[in-house]
Amino acid sequence: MRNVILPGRYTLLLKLYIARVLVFILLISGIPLMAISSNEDVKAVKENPSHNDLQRGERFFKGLLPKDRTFESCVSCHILSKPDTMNWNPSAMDIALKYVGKDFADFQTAVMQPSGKKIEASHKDFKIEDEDLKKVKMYLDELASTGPPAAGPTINQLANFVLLIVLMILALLDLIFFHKIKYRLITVLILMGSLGFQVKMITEAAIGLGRSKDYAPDQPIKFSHKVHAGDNRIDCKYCHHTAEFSKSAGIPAMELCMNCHALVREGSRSGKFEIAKVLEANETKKPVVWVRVHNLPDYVFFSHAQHVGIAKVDCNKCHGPVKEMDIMRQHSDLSMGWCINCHRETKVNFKDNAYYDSYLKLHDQLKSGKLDTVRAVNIGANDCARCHY
Amino acid sequence: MYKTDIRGKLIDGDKSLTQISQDILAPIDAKTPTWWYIAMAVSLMMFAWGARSIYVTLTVGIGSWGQNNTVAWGWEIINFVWWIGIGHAGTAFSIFLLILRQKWRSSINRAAEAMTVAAVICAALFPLIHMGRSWLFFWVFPYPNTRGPLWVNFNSPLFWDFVAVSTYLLISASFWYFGMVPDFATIRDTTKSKIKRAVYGFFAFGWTGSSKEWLRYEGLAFVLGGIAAVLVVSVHSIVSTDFAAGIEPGWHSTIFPPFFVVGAIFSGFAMVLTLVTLMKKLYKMDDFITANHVDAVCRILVFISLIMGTAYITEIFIAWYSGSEYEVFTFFRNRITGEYAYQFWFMFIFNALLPQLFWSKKVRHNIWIVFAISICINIGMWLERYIIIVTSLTKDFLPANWAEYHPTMVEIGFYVGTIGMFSAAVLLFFKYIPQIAIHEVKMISKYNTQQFDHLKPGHHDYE
Amino acid sequence: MNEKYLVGVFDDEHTLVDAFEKAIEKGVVIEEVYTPYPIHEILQGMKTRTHITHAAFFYGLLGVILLHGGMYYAAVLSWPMQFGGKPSNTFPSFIVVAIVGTILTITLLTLLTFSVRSKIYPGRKAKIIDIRATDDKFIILLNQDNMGIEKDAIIKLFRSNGASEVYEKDANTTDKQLSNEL
Amino acid sequence: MKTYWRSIEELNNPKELRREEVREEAKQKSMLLKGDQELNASSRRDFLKTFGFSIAAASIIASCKRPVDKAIPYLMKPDEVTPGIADYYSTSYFEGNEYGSILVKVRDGRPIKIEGNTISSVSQGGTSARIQASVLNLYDDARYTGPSKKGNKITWEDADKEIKLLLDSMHSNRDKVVLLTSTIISPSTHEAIREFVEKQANTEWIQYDPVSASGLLQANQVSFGAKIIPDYRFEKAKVVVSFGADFLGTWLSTVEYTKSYTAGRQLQDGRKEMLRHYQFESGMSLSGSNADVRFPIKPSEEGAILLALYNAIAKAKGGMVLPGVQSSIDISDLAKDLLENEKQSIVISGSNDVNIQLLVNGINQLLGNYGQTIRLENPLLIKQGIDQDIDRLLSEMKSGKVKALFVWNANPVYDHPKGNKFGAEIRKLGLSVSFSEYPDETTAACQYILPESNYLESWNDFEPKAGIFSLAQPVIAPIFDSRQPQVSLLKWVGKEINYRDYLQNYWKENQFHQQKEISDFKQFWNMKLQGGVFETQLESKLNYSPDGIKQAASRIKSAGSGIEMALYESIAIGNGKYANNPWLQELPDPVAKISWDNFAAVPVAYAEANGLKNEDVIRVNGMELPVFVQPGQAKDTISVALGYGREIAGKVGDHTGKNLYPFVGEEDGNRKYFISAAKVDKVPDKTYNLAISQTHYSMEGRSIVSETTLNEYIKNPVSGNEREVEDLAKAVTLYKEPVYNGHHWGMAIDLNSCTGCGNCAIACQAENNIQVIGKEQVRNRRIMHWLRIDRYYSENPENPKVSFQPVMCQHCGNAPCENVCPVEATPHSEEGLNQIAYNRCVGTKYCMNNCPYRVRRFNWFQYVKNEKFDFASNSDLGRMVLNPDVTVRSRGVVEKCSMCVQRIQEKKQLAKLEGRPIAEGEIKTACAQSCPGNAIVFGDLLNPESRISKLFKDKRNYHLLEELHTLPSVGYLTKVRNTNA
Repeated sequence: MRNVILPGRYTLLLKLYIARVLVFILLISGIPLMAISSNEDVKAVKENPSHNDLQRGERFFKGLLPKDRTFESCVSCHILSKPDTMNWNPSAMDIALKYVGKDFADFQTAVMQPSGKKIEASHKDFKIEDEDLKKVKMYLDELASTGPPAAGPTINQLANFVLLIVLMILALLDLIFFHKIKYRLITVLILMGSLGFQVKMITEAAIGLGRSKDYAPDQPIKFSHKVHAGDNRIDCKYCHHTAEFSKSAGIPAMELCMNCHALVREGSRSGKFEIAKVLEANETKKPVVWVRVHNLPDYVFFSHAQHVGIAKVDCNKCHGPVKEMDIMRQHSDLSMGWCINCHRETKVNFKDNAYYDSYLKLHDQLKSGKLDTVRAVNIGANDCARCHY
Repeated sequence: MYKTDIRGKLIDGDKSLTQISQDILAPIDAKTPTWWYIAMAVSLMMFAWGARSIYVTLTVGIGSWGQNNTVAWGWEIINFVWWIGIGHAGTAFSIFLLILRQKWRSSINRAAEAMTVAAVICAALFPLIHMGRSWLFFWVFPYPNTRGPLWVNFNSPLFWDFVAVSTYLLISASFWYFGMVPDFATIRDTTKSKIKRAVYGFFAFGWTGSSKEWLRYEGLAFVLGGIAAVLVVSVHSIVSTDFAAGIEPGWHSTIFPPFFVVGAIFSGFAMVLTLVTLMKKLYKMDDFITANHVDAVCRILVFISLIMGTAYITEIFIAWYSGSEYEVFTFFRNRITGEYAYQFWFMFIFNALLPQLFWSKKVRHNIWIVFAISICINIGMWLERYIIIVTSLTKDFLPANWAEYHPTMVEIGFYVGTIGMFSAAVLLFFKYIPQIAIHEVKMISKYNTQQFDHLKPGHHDYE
Repeated sequence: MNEKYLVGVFDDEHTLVDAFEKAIEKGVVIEEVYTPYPIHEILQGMKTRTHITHAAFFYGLLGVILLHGGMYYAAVLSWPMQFGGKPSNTFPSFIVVAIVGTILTITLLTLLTFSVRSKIYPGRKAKIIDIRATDDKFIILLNQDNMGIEKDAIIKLFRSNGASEVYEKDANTTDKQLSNEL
Repeated sequence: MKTYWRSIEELNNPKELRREEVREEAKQKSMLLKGDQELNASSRRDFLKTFGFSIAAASIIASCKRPVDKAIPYLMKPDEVTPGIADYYSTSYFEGNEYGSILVKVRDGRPIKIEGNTISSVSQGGTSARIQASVLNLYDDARYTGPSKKGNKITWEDADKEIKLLLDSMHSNRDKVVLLTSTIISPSTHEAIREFVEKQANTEWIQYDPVSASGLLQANQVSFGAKIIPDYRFEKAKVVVSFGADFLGTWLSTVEYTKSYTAGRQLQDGRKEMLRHYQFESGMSLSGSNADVRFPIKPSEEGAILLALYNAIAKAKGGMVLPGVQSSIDISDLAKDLLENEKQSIVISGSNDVNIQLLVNGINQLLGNYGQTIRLENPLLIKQGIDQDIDRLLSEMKSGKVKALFVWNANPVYDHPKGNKFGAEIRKLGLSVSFSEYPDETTAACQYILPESNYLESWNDFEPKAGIFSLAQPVIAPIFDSRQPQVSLLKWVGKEINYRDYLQNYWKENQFHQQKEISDFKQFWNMKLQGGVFETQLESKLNYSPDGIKQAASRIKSAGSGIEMALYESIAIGNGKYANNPWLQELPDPVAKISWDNFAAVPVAYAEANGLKNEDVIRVNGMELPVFVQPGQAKDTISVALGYGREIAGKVGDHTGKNLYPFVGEEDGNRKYFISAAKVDKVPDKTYNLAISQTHYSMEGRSIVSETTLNEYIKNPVSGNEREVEDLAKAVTLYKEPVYNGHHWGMAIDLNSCTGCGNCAIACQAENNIQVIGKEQVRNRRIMHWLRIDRYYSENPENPKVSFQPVMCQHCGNAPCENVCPVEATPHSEEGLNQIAYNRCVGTKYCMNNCPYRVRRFNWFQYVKNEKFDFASNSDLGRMVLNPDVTVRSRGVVEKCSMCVQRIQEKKQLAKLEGRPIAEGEIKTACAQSCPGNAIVFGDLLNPESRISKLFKDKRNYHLLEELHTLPSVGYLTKVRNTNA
């Protein structure tokens, strides 16, 4: 993956620029370039085991071997592809990555003499020869360096778009030259319909640009907000404890996790595997690198303190039903209009906060009844420089 | 009714209707002359330089131009206003002369309108590219969006400009196009080439020349003519507010809207003259574009030139009379005298004095002098915009900010590119589109034959 | 539909107008007249009238109301902002945009109206009666099913008034296919 | 459930992607952070941990979507760090002979901004441009990443071992070892060096200042028996006479002097008196441009004038008149003025000539200034180098006497007049060690480079004035593999100690006992560390003795003939140590308004006579220099700045300007900063581009900087400001004036207090992520500084009056710029701010044209992450200095002063959280906070009690271009000159 480059703004800008140019092109010429995929193979770093070994390992993993197997196949729990829903078992890739640097004995112990209720229960019937397990390890090591198999091809917007263009051209040709279709209304309808559909696609793509509502990336640890905030009723601000007084709500430090996980070492569903990552991070002093779910552009300054600490906005209002989310996802679209319209409606706690004492004119208007309530917009919440500076 | 005995013949050569069609369509059917290819190649080369300049601008940034913190506008706005001014001629020609029932316009208005469309497209490129982030140009348009919605600033002259220029482009293009529809039908019906018949047939939109069509066509012309007349005045008035609504000394002036409109028509007519003399000479359209036509345009130019001179003097007078030290400085120490005196006086001579030569009939009838003066006026009008933009911006209120402005090769290339684009468009027009409105000429040809068919060609005396 | 037409071809405007006026006088029902340029006598003589100018006026009215309403909504109701110490309802500024915008509305809608009413639009195939009508001939077209008076009288009338040709034509025959030179 | 992916890579290969990203990040970090020991230590400002919740936007090509952002939490969150909230730590700055007690703003572990420490009696909350810009030095790409030997990497252990071995052998051979440093004012470092010098046989410690106060120190040795620099108290003076000393710009403790000078001159709150300032100088210095009476003189005339002044005063006082050369200037008025203000005057000289300084001492003694305006209790210590020492070192090296040289914070190869010889001699040495943080001309000659930590990474203490101490603490763990030199020195003589402990022990034994209030050392230490300073009152036992003055007078030479070239330190670059700091390089010289170069300032008359104009080239004694025609340049003089022409400084500083150090002369063993009888000729047909950011000198008779004299002002407070009154009376408007509900932010600038030093411009640059654009673009008049200082000349071009005026966005109530933006990118806020939403701007630039103040700036290019603009923001390290609270602007958008709206928002939020109104003075813009002249006041105009409201009611208050009725929120207070008239 040569393409991974340094973090920073320039690439972002470049990409936004490219994206905008694309939308611009889309808008004026109707030529879609929605998704161009490139799938580069990652060169395996270590020496290659023989193809045969790998194949055998893969077959074992996928349950094709041994033929007289009485137990579940590995892949039935440790799935290879990206799941659509929370799969509590560590994925094949997860395991591969964990054991890629470790020797076979560790792996064997983990598979054959596992510790932890859940894994013990599911692995108890395992009967695998050492030789075969070695092949499985080889396969997994290979997997770690090549990545999971590519997902099947997706019909993307591009195809639809091109199809519509072809349709439109045909309709136009017919309308002007061939007149094969008897009723002109049909061709006109086809034209209008295709055009309308394309406009809709472009508009949606344009609006969706930079938006990521329902974005729910895979996290390095299968951390479930449902388990923590929902089932165990941990207060949001226990972990995100700076929300009330800092701009950032804060992602809890790994040591905070240890407050509970020093004792809780095994999950009812995930077993030990996921929690072990927390422990490992603490031991190795390598913090977990989470994928950010809620991203605002660099030119937007949002302060949790203002909203949570001062305005006392409920977390759910923006983040949605976090207590029901196994996989954290972006609930609101975080568009500017979404902010602005909330500011237009939200009432300000004007009387109780002595800060607002200096707003003499508004107090007068309140007294004289000119204004029934002071809303955020009245005190300039929709000024540009509230968020953009 | 047009009095041929007083005003001279509208077209020469006592042509039959078929002859008119044939003569006007000759360039379309005839073999393309070599000079055309040479001219086209030169134009395309210029255009390529312009395209490269635009590429550089878009990839490197506006920094590739010569502007700075003090002089934030330069050649791009000068050229924009210049092109828009030229783009005024077509509509002004068609509309004003239509309203004034000047039948002689028929020979020229097609060319003028074509020039308008090309010039406005050239003009529109400048404000588009000069934006720091051109790719976001659509933000200028008030469309519902997910930002609140966030609309646009209706107070901004640039928004007015955006509306005015895009409207003007749309209207002048459609005005021009619908004027050509009957002529395309004529080509369709007279050509021998199958391809041409199919292509021009498509562009003729199924025109047959039936009375129903002509009836509505006349109605449409009436409506479009009526409102486009307003547009001619409004567009350059709005362009002038780009300056008049600013507070810069030398900009903030109520004289600007009429001054700009007149100036635009002036430069436009000069460009028409340039073009028409070329048409006359290159395509031997002397029968349609007679000395009379040139004569008439020259007379109009004399008149407008007087207005221009008056406007210049008025501006200077008002600057003195206002007592504003900034205005006085700009006009007296930065235009009449000072660093930009050369440009100012060249502008004054080219625009206010040189056209006065047209008082002389000899000059009016010498096509080469007419051509030269028309070019001078084009240069003079460019200098006028230069004077307005550069002198005001370089030395405004706080002397600490005074800065110089010099264009870079990128800007020059961009300008040359638009000239190339314009001339390429004009060449295409010469080659593929009837240069003169055939049906209109046919209509006026009757004034030559109907009442005065006893006159033999060549026997007729002018005036 | 296979209609038969009678076509009168004239060489110039005067003869056409003469014949046209005389034919109308005699009660001839004229289907259509094709000319290379508009001739006012004919346009008046044919009974069709157009209201395209009235339509344009209403389009203008619509434009003014929509534009002012839109701008008022955007600048005052939807999101009032302060610019340069001016009130958010800057009516004079709205006028500028409204004028130009109205002109645009009128133009586009009038063009559309013209296009729809005259059936002049891209891709339309011309129904050509006589191909010379767009060049130098003036054509009067009569529908033989409904001509008002006898065919022979009409032919005579045309001939006597300077028609260079009179012929019959089937509606489904293609252009330039002269039929029955009379 | 629907899952979304953001990139093809993530879809296909999320784990690998993540691993790649993590790997990439780790690589980045390890590049920044060599040595894992720092990771394990739980020191609170640990880099990796404080790197903490920063967003590493690991971005992926080939996707329309935005890149996947990463969030890395703290492993163990330090208690005092809250992501998103800045911490301030007090520390001290002392480099290049400039001292400041400072607070460092640390945001998420990165020091990003420097503020003055208000409790220091020396810098009093003020900073200078160089102090402001010093934070960028921390993130200099040129810094050494670790120790090296002859260009090859070496570990600290090996280096220590090898050097120790060599030192031991030298010790036994009693070979001479020299430690060459710049002036060191750290008491604990003195102690460390003392230990080193004691234990290592035959070791000499030489302090060396490239621009020295050697003459002054020696003169005071004669007059007072101690090599001291007295403590000047300008606020107590009524008359200040300076002979070539640019005490507001570069001479000694400038921030302190600016503070006290402006305190003595400000006329707010009805004050009716101000000090009068006379300046004798050749070039137009910052002090000279602020002077009420300025005498352009040749540098060689100084002695004669001083002698005449001495004699005039002595005569009036009935003292002895000294024989000597005659003065060309009549100083009787000045003498009279001084005599009228006995004990309330200060006479200073910037000369390095002992005789001249002795005369100055004599005059001050005659006037009774000692003990009054010039105090000896807490003498200034920031320059201690004696020029003879370094010259002796050179000759000793030549003779082979010196066997080893340790260079610390000194760069004699560049800034010694015989630098090349120095370099050659160093190369011959058996052992040469440089402790330099950055590569320079001297490190190139040294064998070992053992980089010291940046001052923001180090423990230290300072004693800028005797008895006035301050502490320095690291605000970030060392970014590179660096070590404080004190630790090295101690280590080599067998003392392994962490410098923090050493420092603490030292303070426990010394400073702790100098106070009685706190009995617990821990408490004392924490308090002083938090506050940053520890100040004690000393008593002076020094007495003036008139020894040598007679001899001095006889040694004064008469003025030389021919053209003299004066050499000076420029405001921005100083002695050249900071040549690689792009902020400083781009800061226009306050007077000449030239950045990125030094130049030959020639007098107007000379230029006319010789057909010279700006950017021509002249040859002065063989060196080609670009010409700048400087009004006020004394006849027959040329001034050129030192500190330029670095050969090895880094990508920014290399080869900017010319190195003038080789021209520095010598007289009586001391450096002489001018050359007599310079041979000047014009280089025909050659020009040199100068980045001049203001080309027009005159106000053209417009009322831009309102001015009056003190006498006029006392008679009529409105004087000089009549235009404002008239305009206000005439003002008519269509619209009602804007109404504000909660706040109306405003700013008042007292032109009487503004010295034009340029600190505000750099403070603004640091706070608001303003980009450096380079010489060519500055020359194209595209400088990005949101706050510029306009400089105008009036009256006689040979000796003009100078007016400075800081201009930033005026935040007009009727802002012309707002109207013309088509896309609503710049509307007016409810709090009176003229806003600009960068992300909405499409870049039509109309607002720039329509701003009569021309304060809007355009991003003509992409200035960040662009190879073509390789200054501060092209590397990851350089971008660390960016303020995360301010957007980095992209190409094609307009930007301008926001009145530090991020600070306003921060404090408003704090007030709301605490449920209280905003306190007066709580919000300070970057420019106002660090202004050494207290010239800028920011506040809420709706609060009638606020300082700003009072200043807006001051009769001197006016608005720039009032007649345009733009209703600015920025007010200016008339400049008052205290001329004799």
